[in-house]
Amino acid sequence: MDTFLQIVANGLMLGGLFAIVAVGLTLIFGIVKVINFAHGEFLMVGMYLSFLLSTGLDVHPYLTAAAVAPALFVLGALTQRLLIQPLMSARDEHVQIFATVGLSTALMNLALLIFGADIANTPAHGVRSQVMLGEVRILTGQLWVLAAAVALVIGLQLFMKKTRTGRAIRATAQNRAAARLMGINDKFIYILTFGIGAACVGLGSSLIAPLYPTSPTIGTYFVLIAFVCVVLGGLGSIPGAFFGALVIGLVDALSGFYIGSDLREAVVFTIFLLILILKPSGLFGTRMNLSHVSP
Amino acid sequence: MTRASDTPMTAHRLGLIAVAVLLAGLVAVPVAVGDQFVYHIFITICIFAALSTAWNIVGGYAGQLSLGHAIFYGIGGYAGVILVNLGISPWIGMFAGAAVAVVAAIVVSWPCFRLHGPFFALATIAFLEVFRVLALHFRELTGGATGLMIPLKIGWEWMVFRERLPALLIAFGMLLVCLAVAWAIRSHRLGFYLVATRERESAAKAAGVGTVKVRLMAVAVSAALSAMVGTFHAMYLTFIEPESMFSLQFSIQIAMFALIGGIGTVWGPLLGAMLLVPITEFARGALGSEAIGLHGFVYGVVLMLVVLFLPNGIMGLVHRFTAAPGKTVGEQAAPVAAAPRSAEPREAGREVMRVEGLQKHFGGLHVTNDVGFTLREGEILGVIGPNGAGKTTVFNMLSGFLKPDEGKVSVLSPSGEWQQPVTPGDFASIGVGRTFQIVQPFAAMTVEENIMVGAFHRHPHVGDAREAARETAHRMGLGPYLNAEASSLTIGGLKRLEVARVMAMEPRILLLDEVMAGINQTDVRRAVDLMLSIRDTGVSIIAIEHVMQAVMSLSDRVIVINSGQIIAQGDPHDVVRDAHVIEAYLGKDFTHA
Amino acid sequence: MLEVKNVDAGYGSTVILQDVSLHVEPGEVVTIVGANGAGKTTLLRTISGLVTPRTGSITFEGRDITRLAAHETVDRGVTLIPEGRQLFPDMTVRDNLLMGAYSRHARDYQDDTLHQVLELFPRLRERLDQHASSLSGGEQQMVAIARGMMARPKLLMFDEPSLGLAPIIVAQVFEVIAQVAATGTTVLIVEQNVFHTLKAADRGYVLENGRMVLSDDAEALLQNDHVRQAYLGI
Amino acid sequence: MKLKSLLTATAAAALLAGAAHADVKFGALYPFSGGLALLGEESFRGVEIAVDEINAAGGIKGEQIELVRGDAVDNNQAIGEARRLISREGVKAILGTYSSSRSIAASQVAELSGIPYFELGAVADEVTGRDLQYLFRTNPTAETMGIMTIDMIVDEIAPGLGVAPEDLVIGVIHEDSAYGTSVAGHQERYGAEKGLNIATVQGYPTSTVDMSSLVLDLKDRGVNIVLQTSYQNDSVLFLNQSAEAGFEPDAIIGGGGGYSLTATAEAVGDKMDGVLDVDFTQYAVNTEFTPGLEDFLAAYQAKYGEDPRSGHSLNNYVGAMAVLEGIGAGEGFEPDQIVAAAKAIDIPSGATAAGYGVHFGEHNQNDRAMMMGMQWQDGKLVTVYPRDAAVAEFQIGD
Repeated sequence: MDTFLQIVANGLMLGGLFAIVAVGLTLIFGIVKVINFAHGEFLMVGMYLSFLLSTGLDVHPYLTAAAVAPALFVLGALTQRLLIQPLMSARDEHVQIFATVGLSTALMNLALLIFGADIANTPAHGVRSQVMLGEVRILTGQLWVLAAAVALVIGLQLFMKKTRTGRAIRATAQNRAAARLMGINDKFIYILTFGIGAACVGLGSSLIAPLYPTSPTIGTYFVLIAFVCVVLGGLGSIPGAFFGALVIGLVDALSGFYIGSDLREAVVFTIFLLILILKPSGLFGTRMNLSHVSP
Repeated sequence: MTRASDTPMTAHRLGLIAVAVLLAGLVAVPVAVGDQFVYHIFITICIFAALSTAWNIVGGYAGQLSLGHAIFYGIGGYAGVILVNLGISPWIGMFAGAAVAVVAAIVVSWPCFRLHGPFFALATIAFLEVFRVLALHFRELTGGATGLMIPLKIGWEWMVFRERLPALLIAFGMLLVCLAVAWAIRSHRLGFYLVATRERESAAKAAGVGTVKVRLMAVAVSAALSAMVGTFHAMYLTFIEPESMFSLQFSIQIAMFALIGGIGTVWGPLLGAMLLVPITEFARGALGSEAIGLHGFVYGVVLMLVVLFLPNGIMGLVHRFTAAPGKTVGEQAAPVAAAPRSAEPREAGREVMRVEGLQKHFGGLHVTNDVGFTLREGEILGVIGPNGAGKTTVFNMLSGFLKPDEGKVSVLSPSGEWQQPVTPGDFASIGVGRTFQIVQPFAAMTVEENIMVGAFHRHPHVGDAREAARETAHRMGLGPYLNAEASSLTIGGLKRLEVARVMAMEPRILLLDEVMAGINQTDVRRAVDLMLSIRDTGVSIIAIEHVMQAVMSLSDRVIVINSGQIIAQGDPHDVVRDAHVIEAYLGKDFTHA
Repeated sequence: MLEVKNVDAGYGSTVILQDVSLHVEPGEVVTIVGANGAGKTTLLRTISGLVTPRTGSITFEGRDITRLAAHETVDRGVTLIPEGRQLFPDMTVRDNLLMGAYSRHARDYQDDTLHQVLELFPRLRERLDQHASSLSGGEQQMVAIARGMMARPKLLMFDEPSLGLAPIIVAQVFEVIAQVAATGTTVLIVEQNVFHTLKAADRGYVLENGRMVLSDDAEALLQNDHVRQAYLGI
Repeated sequence: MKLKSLLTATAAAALLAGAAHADVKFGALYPFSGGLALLGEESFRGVEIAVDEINAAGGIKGEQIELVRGDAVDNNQAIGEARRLISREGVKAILGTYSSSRSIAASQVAELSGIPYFELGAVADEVTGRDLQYLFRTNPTAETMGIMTIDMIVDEIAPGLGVAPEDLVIGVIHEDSAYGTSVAGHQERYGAEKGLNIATVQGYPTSTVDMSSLVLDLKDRGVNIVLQTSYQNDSVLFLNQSAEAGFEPDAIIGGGGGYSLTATAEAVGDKMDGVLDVDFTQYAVNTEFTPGLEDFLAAYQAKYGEDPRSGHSLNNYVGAMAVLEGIGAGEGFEPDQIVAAAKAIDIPSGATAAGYGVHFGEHNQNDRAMMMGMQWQDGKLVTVYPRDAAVAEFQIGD
């Protein structure tokens, strides 16, 4: 029983980790309607920035979020402005996918060029210490990630519901043409959304950096899992992505223990496929933004 | 006219000569240079071009962006190697691999057809990951991570050679096969159906295309070809492992060659591979040893630039330079005047369609309430009613696009039995053709090709279908625009194209949804004549119309629908005098006007 | 106030409007009638900046707005209430209305305008916290009009406001339009329901096949033989 | 026709340009780009130092050696580069390859072309298991590694803990590529032969971001000896997550990869202390057993201005030295002469900088190749096994 509880706890913590990556992705995927294959590389870039800042200035990696999140915002906004936007009107939506694949390849290899294939270690500054909940052990760093993910989800929800800009983002996602008629500059909204999505993962990367060694390929694993969480939670739904991530974290941890660690990926992707095929609006799906799925 | 058709012909012939020269070069250059490394590069070009061409059948023609095509390549590779180790020649193994790949392709694709664009791409990636993990897990069969090797048995029988020429010839042969299949599909009915399905699935269904069936055929063919190339490549590599056989990177690369060459074109993937493989090889040689990652960085940047500045690929560029100067399609000629209406009063024909008690709800909305009527042979039935009254919903139920909650639609088959078709395909094959209120041209096809999609319904051969399409086009006044892209027509032209496509199906019952809307008065009169002449050939017509003038002069009978219910039906002149109709349709104040 | 001169416009290589000109004076109610597909909607989309004309010019209050993007046109005081309502389905009625006041010049008066608009549409007050998608067709059209008014437009354009509505609701919609006009807002309506809209308008244009074929006082158009035959079926 | 002759001319020019200076050419086929580039490059440095040393001493058979690099970034590329080296560059033999799958693919090409191929670093059994005529391997294999791990448990760890070897509960975990899978396979097989209790064998993807379930599984099974064959990221994850789950096995034995790298030790801090490792010979070793090691280190320092990043360079250096000197002692540079010369190589154990001797036995595998057992002590990886190469005592138990 203790082991089971520990696995559940591990799964939830892992879910928090996935969530903080997936939340930004669901914004970009759900609102700009672009599959951002470079999202994992955004995480990687953020982690390297955190690493450089926290070792260079000798500060706690969490503090670097103050610089990393804005930096990633700029990266995301530039991606939308220079790479995605020129392709928005392209007849073939495939080209956007290839554009982000190109960006992903370029960023990953740029990191390889600058940092080499070796891992970079962001000093842990105490986030690897443990908290005991009864018999269950949890890392403080992981708790912070989960807490940050919850805060991020709540914060984004409030932003989307209560602010003028947030409403404009939702309006643009729900009906782009009508949004333009309201005086909303849709191009600006897309740039902003892409930026916010990237900034979310920037925040995440500062929290993840002290927990995991950084390498140029760290993003590749996260990005596919994050897509799973996003689809599971219902495209574009921020709380959906969060709960989707928790579910996937649990599935990952449980299948790793009960089925075998070599098959856990297969389990996760099989669940993903079942959701895609049987309920493409996601487990927690809203009705919005399913323009890519025909009835 | 002659010049306009001359130029593309010459360009076409020049293009074919260019392709032939390029293909010959694939064999001639390595033979002339005689260098093993050059052989290797050209074999690699052939393999990638073949895989990319096969991918293009699904990714290009059918428009389903598969990023998991390595599944089929990997299956072919594994089948070949496993069988070779059992002493079976890869020449047999490749067909075994192809068979397994076809099964896998159908299993993978069937559930994914509801998914489009990015979702389909994600699903194929997920399938690929599952395959890779399973290949790692089932070691007894696949050798797990350590992979499988083939014994170095030399000879044609084993596809392993000491000299390079035979391997090149096999790779080249496979490329030719892939190109031939791709070309054959594109220029036959299946290709038209695939492109039509990609462009407008609903219009394709209405034209009697079994959209799921044609897509499955495309996937199956593509998978079989990929698997066969995979078998050969495994023999060429002599060693396979899950990491390289079921690789996402590899899948993306295959798709990318097609993208850069020109997605959906026959020759694009070949051009993409011929350009990119050598560049990649030399770039790797030049940059790879300079600094770790430099080569990959440049590769990624180049990919982004190509996508940004060459979104239609090399073929797009080629077309821009070879295409005949763009014709702007201005005013289209009106349909040729139909034969004068026969003065003889026609006898009311037998019933051909019975509609009984149709009910349809959308959520809480009762959009169709107990709609029932009959249609006779050679009759024109006008359907009027305010916007949003539910006319189009009724049409959708009469053509299989919506399933009624209650009630039934029966159609008299040509052999004289009453049948109840269910799917759009059923309706099409029993002879019910329909147009769409919002025109649904296959934008990437020419006018002629658009009409051919309909004509294939009766004429499976390209030549016959083309003949029938031309004839229909001339009848509809679209003759001069046969080679124009459908997207260049005006609204009026598109409306006519919509009708022409249905007419080419030679339906017995024609459902026309506001075909008069947006065409000018003279044309309305001609269109009325045209419809009457169609009717006089024994075709029954149900027409939703707003142009009252047309409705009055056209219809033998009129049905008025309001709020999902039939509120009046009968002789057109009686119906417009009906008080309910005036109130509902024209507005209460109308009477005082 | 609004001056459209010799405009050609379309989508991709498709030409829809050819050499279209019209003008609207302050305080007028002007209508453009024509069959489905004649190019009426494209004309409104062109004026509002969703479609950029190929040739010709559009000026509003003497300033050129030909190439302005849609959101800039809204800032100048031109608002379009699109065909088929185009509400934001998963947002509440309140949020839909607030989106209407997104443009810079309307933002600061948001609360006042909301108050005024709710005076005009008392039914919406009860519905403020419901999702727009849960309303009936007529109520949705009211929300769409109210949302348009939230932008404090000088020129309010309606695209097929009666589309898909029961006759009794249609009558209500036209009453509302009359009220809007009474507040001094200039109105441009595009309609298929020729009779109703000509009744409500001061002047009218007839658009056929992408070209303006007639222009006259609304009364005169109602009596015009061509109009009566083509659009009223008499 | 024009195009063809132009291409022919270009190719011929390239051929000439390449052939201009060198006296005798050897190919060096390693992954220089892509994910394996770090240790591919490190391996290549060993060969470079060996060639420098031989050239400085007058070359072989009076001729200077020129190394031609080939980039084996993936399997298809490995084949292409092998072909280029053979046909375009006219190399007499190929040295390589670090990665087993690249080695397997490329050596098939060499075999079919009849060019000798010397593997200096790839560990998979299949490299020599195919019985190729022209392929030789100087380095120890996955099997050596597996056997050595088990021997170390039986000879040193069990006695050190004061328990019988069969009472230990052993968990074998490995990354799921060819490297981890084959080492783990040998550990399982040989462990069973020795009567050890192997509780579980589990693979996981290298790129994984979470190993907590695996750790819990090991803990649940009461495992007290963990054998992990891994790269860097997963070594760090396992060590961290074990400590955090309160899983404290009596011994962790790493299989090369991440466990031999200083960066790993830095990443996990003092959790690394006492961790064992079986790998190629590293640098903290009894130099009486590895003559020439100091010279190699000095040469490395001089050429690259840093310390070697792993033992790969050393092992490639030793292999290249043995092979090139062996060829120098032979009849000439024709393939069959090189093969004959290679078969004649006979260097006893304890006579090279890596400690092991060179003698090609069955399947042309160096039957004197061996690995070393090492332990992280005070932040340094020191050799502890076998005893005659050791520079420090085993620290086991309390």
